[in-house]
Amino acid sequence: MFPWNYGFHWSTGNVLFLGAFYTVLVVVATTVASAILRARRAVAAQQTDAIRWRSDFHDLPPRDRVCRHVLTGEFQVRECPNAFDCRQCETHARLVALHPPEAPPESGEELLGMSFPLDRFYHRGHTWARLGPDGAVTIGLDELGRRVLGVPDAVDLPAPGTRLRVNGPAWHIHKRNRDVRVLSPADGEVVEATGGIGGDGYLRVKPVGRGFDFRNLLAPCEVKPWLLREVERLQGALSAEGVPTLADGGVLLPDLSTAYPQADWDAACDAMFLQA
Amino acid sequence: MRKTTRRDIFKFAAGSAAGLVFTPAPWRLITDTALWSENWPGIPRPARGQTRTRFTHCALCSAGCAVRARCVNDQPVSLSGLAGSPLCAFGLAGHQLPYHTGRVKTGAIEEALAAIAQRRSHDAVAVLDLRPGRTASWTYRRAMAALPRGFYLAAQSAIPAVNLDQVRTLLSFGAPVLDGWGTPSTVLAARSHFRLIQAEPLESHTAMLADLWLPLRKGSEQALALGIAHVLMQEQNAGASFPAEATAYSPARTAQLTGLPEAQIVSVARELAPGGALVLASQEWPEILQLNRLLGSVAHTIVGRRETPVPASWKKAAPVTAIEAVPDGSIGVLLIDESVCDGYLPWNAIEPKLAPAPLVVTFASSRAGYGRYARFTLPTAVYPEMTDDIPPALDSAAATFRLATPLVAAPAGAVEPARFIAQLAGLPPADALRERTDAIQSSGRGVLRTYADGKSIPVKGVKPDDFWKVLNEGGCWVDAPDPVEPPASACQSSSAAVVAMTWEMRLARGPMSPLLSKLYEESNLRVRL
Amino acid sequence: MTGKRYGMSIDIDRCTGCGACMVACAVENNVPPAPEGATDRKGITWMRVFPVDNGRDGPDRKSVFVPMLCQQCGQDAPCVSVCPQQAVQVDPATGIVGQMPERCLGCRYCMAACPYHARYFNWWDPAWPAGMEKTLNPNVAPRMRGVVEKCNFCHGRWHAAKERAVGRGAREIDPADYVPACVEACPTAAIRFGDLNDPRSPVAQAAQQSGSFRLLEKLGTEPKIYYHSAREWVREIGRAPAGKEQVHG
Amino acid sequence: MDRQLIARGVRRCSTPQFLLWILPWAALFAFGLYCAGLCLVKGLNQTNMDNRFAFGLWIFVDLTIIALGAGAFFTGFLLYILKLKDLDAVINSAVVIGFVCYSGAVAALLVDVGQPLRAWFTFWYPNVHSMLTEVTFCITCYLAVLLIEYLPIVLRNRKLREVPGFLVFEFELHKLIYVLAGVGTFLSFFHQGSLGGLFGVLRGHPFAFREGLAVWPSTFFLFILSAAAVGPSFILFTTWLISKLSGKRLVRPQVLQLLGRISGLLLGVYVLAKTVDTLIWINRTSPGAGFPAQEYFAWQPFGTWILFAEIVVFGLAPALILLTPRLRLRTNWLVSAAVLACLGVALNRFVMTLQTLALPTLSFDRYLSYWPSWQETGTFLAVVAFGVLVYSFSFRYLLLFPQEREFRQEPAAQVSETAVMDPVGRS
Repeated sequence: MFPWNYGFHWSTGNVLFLGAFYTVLVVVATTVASAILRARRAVAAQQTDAIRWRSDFHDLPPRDRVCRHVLTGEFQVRECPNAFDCRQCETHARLVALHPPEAPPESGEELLGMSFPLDRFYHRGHTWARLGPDGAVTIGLDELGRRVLGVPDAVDLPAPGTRLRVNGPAWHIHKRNRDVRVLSPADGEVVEATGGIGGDGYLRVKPVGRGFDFRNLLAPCEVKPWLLREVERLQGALSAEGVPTLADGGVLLPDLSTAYPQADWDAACDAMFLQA
Repeated sequence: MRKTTRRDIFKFAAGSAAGLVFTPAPWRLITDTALWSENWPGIPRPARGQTRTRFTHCALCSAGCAVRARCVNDQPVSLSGLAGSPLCAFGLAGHQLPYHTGRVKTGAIEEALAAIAQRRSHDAVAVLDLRPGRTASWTYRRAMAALPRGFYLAAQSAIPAVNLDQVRTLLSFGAPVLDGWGTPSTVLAARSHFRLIQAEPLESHTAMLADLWLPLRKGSEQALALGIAHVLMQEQNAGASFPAEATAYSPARTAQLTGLPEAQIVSVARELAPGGALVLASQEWPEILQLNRLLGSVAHTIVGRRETPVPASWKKAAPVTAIEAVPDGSIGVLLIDESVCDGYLPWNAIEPKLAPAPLVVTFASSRAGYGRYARFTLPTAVYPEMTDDIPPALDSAAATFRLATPLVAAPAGAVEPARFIAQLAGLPPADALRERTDAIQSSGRGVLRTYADGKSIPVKGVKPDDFWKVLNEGGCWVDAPDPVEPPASACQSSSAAVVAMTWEMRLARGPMSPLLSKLYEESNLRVRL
Repeated sequence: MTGKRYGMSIDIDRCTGCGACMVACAVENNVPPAPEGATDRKGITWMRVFPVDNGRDGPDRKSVFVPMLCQQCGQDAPCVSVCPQQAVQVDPATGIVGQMPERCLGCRYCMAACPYHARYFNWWDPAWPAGMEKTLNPNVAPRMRGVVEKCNFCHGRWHAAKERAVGRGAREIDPADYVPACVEACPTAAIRFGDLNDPRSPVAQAAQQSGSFRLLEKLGTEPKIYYHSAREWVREIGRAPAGKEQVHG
Repeated sequence: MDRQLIARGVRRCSTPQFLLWILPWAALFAFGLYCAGLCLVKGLNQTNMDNRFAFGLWIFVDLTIIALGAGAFFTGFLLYILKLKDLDAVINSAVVIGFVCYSGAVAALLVDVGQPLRAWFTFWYPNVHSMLTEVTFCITCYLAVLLIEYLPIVLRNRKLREVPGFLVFEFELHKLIYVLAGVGTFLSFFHQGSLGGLFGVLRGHPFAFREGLAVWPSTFFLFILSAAAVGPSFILFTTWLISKLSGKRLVRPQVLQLLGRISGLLLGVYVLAKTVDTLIWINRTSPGAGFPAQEYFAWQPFGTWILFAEIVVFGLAPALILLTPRLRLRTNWLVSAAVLACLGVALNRFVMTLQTLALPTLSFDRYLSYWPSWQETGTFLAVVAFGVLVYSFSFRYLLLFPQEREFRQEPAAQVSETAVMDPVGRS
């Protein structure tokens, strides 16, 4: 193995063979080492949450990863290449330029028996963000999300001053032995954690840097097609193993968390909160 | 202080494992395992030391081949023959015989003595000697003569010699001629000038090597002997000396009985006819002796041999009694010397001769032989621990005297059968071997051969002490040629001469070097019976 | 470099199958006795005598004994190139195919490679009956379990002869001084030993003799063991086997 | 109770049911470990191998499972290097199978050698001319690569990925996985080949000896080809089997058909090459060494039927089935052909190892038979049980078939769409 070992000759065979062996060793070691180094760097740069979301997103079923422009019918098939962060998406920018968002439909607030006020932007992980007059943003859970979770057993809110990032975890809700992480719709710093009591938002967030950018969130006109699809997904997740009825008379139950077996409900949470 | 969590323990373990790789410990351990595997525990390290060459004679059979022993620190580590006198496989591993796992190491010597003392006054005492013709045999005979009712039984009847130089055609009825019979050097030297015909049902080693193999039917050996006699009588008109029954064995009938072709029986008979024939067999069949007589072998290829001189005072010895001659149920005490073994008597021949509740004492190094029937098995030394002389080989026409001297010490507690029996009979304590060599020396006959320098010197000029010394250092006394032709009567029981122990018989009877397992278990050279 | 090429000639016509060579070999090379459960397929017999017949029955049956040992193939012996850790090597000075048990891993690839089945594996821990270890030859180290071993033309004897030659101040070993144990033990002198490169040596002459043959010559392994028989059918054993037998074993 | 460990979106049987499944395998594994321990402590006398049958069941098993495990390298190669994205559905399973096969083989090899403590000698004093050296180097390197490839799959476990370090490392490693796939392909190529070379170079056994290219006999290339051919077949078969055992849909049928097509294509090429090789061997190589080839098949029970079985029944037949699009569409045909192909490679390895050793080379040799001892069989069963256990745990706690989660929703969505949705939105 080494020139000083017994039986080593500087023959072609030896050199070729051991050369190949050492090359393999070096390549494998370099690969692993660079993965470790990059991982350390990523952890140091606090990219863990972003990576977790990317990893989650990668693990989502393809039908859950569709581009928002498929929902509106602009594409037949398209998978989101940016993990639901449209801020960098050129395609999105082009499409928005081509078809400027329509005015919100009048009946927008009541959809499928649920309240979806259009004074805010919705995130595909069932949160919303509403810009307040003071320039801070209120973040909350939408009605569908609330119905899926019911009344939380506990809520794990970030301390004021915590930095939130788009698609990073905003807060955690504990229910039925399960920890549901809720994705943040916006970048910012937590000012106040209201905890959803009273129904109007969980967090208040102030902008960091250049201010808020809501391009990644659904415009009011996209809410209805999105929501229709979401209910369909929810339906699929819940009745996969043969529990047929979703709702009484076609209307969503106010609290799904108590109406279904754990596995079904788990699947519903996964589908709604984009957890892989 | 922070509480130690499970996570900390994991971290510590992982860190230690990773850190350990950078210490010399694992690499040192790896190297050590290699060293350890080289000095695998339990592997003996051969002792080193002063190497010496010693000479002796192999006492495993009566061929008594000369042995050159390579000794390290007085422990023989290998044996070899001398130029022109090779050793057989048994002999080559002889120095390992003392370490046979089946060896008897202890025996109730005092109890045996007491038991014999109790019985000898009113019971007949017999000694069975498995290698007659030794000095020890003389001691037994003298001891039995000293007792009121003593018998000396020999496993073989008086042994004539075979003169292989004269043999031109050798017909063997299953005798292992090329497989342990005779002295290897003598047989192999003579092999080039005799034709070997082996009549044997199975393809033994000798049959494989014979010039002609007659695969006759099992149990038809006597029929073939008679059939050959029939042909000889018809063709030579010499039927007078042969029993009338041979006339009934026409070639056709013999062929039918033996399964051999008629023409082959005739041609074998014709091959034997011209003289220089010798017929051997694996059992004492009377037909064999008769066939030898018919062929004129007696006093030609089967010859009488002078006896090695014995002190005159020994002549008052018990005669050799055939087992058949002993009255049934008479032997109360049977002493068997199994320390060396050339032939044996089947137990069913001995049993009827024993008195009720007999006392059987055997001197042996293993329980494989008569030990099964004996009340006492007393341990003996084995070759090469023992001091014993070896009777002349059956293929030696001249008398010889050779000693097997110990190369290693006998274990404590080993009994010398001759000394034991001499004491029992109240013979005066004396070194019988020394007495005998003095007798040989004083006869002035023959020459003394020394192997170390390859010289032969006439005995006449040698002083008794030197004679004794040389014999103890591996020398050999060889008798001068007998000026008088021995009477034909000396060869009466000639067929006994040809009964030889096969390897398999030896294996069944006593310990062999553990290494011979190579031949029996680890190769298909020999099939263990 | 003297460039010797030690070889052997074995006269099958002279072999009596006495087994002395096998025993002498085992004594010389400290091969342990067969352990409990050993068979002729698991034993260690560097030298092994095979009874071989002409395949017929009755009076036409002929048999001979064929001593088999490592055939000491030429430079590229089948076992040398297969050993993964250079535990088998041909000594260029003697032509002897050497096996280093202390480097052997026990993978047995060399055994699979050897067409002569002349290699043996230590299936058991070597064990001698109590006391018998005193009779071991001090010139040869006993091997451990789990390694392969084979005939090396009594390398211990070669070493001793070399030492004696050096002691004498001689450059070369006296041919009479270096003789493997089996050669020495053979009662009929059927086995002879010597330098094949020396045209005067009896072995080199025997190799040229008519009736001389080697086993499986067509494989191109260049064995240095020459067999001899005057009989045609015996010489046939050097050829490849013919598949006429039934399964046994 | 172990629900937290099971991947989201898939369903697994209850813990007691799983334990019930594991228990017999664990018992078998424990028994096998005892057998292997006997062989290690008491020595190889515990086996029925002997000086003539120097290799036995273990080498045959090693060669076979390594050929079957070739699916790992070959799928990786197709997916990451040739970018056959469809195979993403089975790559995790392929890696686990590869890992199981290789680690099992290495473990068996370590029991098989007489002095396992000296295993590192091969690395320290390598004889580069030996095929076994090539095997040892490649097998250990590739096992390390497989371990590294297996690592991300483990780290993706629901519980483990909660640890940020694991998550990030897995993410970064996965980005570089194509490098490992490339190295793995290189190593496997030489490893499968050198396993073939192992017997192909045995000049002393003309039954196995083959001429070849440079230092590699033709078996070197045939082994690569056959391993690449049956690797996908084995993955196809195992996927189908696990699907049957677990009662779950794991991959889309198109994936299995793709695997079948790849397998069939390569098997076809292999059968052709094997036929040419056999003809050369019968007519030139073997007679050239003094061994007329027909003599090999005169020793019963291995007559010419074994050659026919190897090439036609277990080679040509599955190749044709897998290459026929109509038959490929039928699961029964597809799976049967895959099984035939796997059996074919096992037969080939059997012929190369055991038949080679059984055949006599000297005219006075006997034709030998060999039957493994219970200790040998036990050790082999330990390898099997080890594989089943590792795979079972992996299947339960790791996501081996990403498509499985989709099937959970797909059929249900189709059924319930109209029934429940309509009244809600439009009313």
